[in-house]
Amino acid sequence: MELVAGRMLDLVTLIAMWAVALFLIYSKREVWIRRLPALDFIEEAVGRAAEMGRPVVAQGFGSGSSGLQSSVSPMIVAALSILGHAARICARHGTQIVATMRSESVLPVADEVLRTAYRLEGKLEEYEARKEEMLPWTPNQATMVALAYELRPAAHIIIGAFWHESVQIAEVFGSVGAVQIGGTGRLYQIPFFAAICDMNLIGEEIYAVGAYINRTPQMLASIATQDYFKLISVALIILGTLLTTLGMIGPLDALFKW
Amino acid sequence: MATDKHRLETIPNWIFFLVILGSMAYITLYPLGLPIPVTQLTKDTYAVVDALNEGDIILMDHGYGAGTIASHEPGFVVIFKHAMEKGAKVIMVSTSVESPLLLDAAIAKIKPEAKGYVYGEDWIHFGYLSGGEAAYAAILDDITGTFTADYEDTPLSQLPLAQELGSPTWQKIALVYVMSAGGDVCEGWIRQSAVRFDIPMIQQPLEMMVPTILPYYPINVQGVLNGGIGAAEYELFSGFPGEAVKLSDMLSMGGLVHLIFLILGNIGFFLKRKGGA
Amino acid sequence: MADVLSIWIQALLTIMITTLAWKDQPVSRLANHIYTAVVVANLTVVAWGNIMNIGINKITAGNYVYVIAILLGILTYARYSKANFWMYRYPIALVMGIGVGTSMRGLVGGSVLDQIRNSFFQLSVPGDAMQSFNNILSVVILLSALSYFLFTIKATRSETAMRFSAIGRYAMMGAFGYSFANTIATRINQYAGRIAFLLIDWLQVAG
Amino acid sequence: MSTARTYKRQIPLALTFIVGMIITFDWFIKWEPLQNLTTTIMNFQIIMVAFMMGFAGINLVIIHTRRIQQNMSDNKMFDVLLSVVLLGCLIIWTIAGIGIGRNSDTYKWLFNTFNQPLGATAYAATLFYLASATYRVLRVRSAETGVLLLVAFITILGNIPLITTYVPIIITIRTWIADYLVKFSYRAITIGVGLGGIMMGVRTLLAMETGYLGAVEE
Repeated sequence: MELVAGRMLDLVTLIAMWAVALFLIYSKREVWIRRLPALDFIEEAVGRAAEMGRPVVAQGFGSGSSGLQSSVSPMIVAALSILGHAARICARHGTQIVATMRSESVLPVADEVLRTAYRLEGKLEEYEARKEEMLPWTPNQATMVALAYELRPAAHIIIGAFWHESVQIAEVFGSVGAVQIGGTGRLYQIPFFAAICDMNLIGEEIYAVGAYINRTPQMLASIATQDYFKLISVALIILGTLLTTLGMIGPLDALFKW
Repeated sequence: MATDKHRLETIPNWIFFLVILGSMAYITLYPLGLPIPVTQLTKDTYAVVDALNEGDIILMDHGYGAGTIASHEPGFVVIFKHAMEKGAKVIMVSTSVESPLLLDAAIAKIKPEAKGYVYGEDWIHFGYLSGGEAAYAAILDDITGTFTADYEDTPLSQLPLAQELGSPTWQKIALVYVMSAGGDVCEGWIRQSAVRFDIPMIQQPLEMMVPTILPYYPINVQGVLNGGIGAAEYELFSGFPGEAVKLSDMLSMGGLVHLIFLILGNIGFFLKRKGGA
Repeated sequence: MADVLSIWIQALLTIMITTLAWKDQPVSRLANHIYTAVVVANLTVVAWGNIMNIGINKITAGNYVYVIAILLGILTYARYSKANFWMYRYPIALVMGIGVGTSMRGLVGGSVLDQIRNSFFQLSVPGDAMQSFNNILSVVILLSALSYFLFTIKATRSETAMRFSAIGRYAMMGAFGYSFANTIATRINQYAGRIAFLLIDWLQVAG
Repeated sequence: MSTARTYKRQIPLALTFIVGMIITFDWFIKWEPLQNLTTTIMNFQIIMVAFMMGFAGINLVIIHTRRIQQNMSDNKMFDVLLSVVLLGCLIIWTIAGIGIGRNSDTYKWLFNTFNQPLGATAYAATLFYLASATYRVLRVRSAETGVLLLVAFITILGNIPLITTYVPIIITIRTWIADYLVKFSYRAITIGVGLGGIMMGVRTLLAMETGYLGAVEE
């Protein structure tokens, strides 16, 4: 049994993040959080859909082998918490919500999320009767395009993990008149959402969703942890740059190679 | 006049459809034959392959699926040809489940048998590699321990080249060549092969993924092939004519069409705003 | 014969699915239904192969631990049962744990620490004013874009801080423009492959 | 009641935590038993996910059988045909793949004749949507979109061999944009996404994000 060389700083950082997160969570401090207009907009978009009597479509739950078991799972979990939020509003307004599925491991989970949302609004039977239509299997982007033409949704929530199909579905749903709220942590796809969607979340903003919607002190504390480590990153970059400029990077470099 | 402005503001879908199809078909039928400027990245990639010696072994991740065939296959073909020219042997694994099904078409273009290359002795495809980054590490440690048969279920005991690899496999490998549309695949190979063992590496990601690979160049990755465009440059530079060279005209035509759309959209928008105000 | 038939079917399917970009109509819908079916079937066949190669073969070879994996796999179907649907949570919990573990261990090194380590700049490069300028600009872009992503720190809402993070936002917008345009080149390249197939392999009108 | 809660919720949550920890520590510690355990868990995952693939098939069969019934009574025969084609292809391919085998020439022929052109074209057809997006959304609405548009414009120019052959300076500008503007703003996003993803993982392992097990007790 030995520690893998070169990954020690990774391990220490990970443990530190856990420690700070646990400390902040149990200290129950009050945490302020800035506004994320894109998330406030979901309620408005669903309301609009209810008025127009047209459905809401949510996408972004992985694809094929990139499901809950893969490294995009945090994005999918974020997408699922938005799905739960949107589904409750939809159930309340009596608006149809459709969550497209591309990854087999997410399907039972999305089922649970929708079931819970409808249960909390006391409309479980409504869900049980139509759950297959609410979770259609769309294995390719052509099916998503066809779905857009078929349903003509009033709102389109595209938050989660996306691949090359992002520009296509965003463009098509936009052209059938849906208001779009986009966001992903997948670097290559952010540009299309930034250009096409009415409201968008850039990169890690999608991870703040759970905390932003529920506002429990524990959730907010974990977002604060994230921010503290971002500040540490900033400090390290400044320090490293100064040391490099002065030609004294040696020790810091050694620390990073630990 | 007012309707004119309106028309420029909202061009219907079928016009894009026809203009793009028409212009691309036209340029295929009547090519301009423009040269494509060869970038430094491609020249470096060429140099890495050109430095191979007779009998060296290249490990390729033949990791593309049906969707990105146009970006990856030309590069695979031209580098395989170049490797044969140098007398290097080729072993392949694949991080895409579709690769074994697409392999035959690419091999038909490479024609290894014309160079006297025999399957099993000079080149092997081991098949689909599941399990992500941990699996890359596993095959670099011992490829014959990970796979028991090749992509067509031929037992490895019948393939002489596989017997040469043994454990640890990484010591026998002179170059790693990764083709993939997955960012985590590209970076996973960098971590497991280039960082861990310092094996030379060339990568062929999709064109739009190149910026995320550049931070590793030239320290970890010695050559980056810019998708199909890079393959076209490689074909031109190496003198192995292939399919991708024709791409240059397509890029010119397609790019110009997009520029025109961009300008039209903005003129329409500007006119409408001016009309509105 | 089979080859000629194959090329004709390929060409027709290529044209049919392309017409979806024009609009949703019967031809594209037919192609789309075929596409959905063959993709799902192919994934099912791959899944079957995985169950056989990794599960059943190991069990027949005497590795009985994999019986548990097969049982867990079957448990996912509990979701169709009204009373016992909760049983599907066991396999899902396992899958979830794997996903979280894989992402956490990879992110801390690759996305955070490696990126920081690569961001130590030489602010003044002797004899190369352009490089010095570029390096200073890089630090400014990086730090301002990072500060844009602070959520819970009130000080970031002050006017100076907002102005600083605006630099990052503009830089990100520029980067998005770059990616957007480069993706166009990727897709032209890929569609060129299809046009070449139609005109060269199928119609044989161009060389 | 409390026991039901234990096996319906708490054990699965604990399972997630334990597995997450095993996978994480396997990255940092080189220890044979741990490595073997990780390999086994990973193999378990492949098998479990393979089983879940059945959901997709069941979902399609349910939706399309319903549609056939519905459209039969509405006398929409083309729609009936579509659903029949879908179910037919699904059955034929699955039988061919499982019965004859994925490496057989028959299955390879089916794949290269149907899956390959459809996949390649659907992927490439994104081009048309990009064109329409270029026209429809890349407009100078604000200073921010102005920057986006300007950089996109230069980059498109830089990708056109017809222009770069005669005006090579554009390649220099394009390379500068990629090397500084793109690289470092993406790096900032990457760091943020990394930290955000880790904290998301922490929240999941601490059972704070339990959407995947249903948000309410039952």
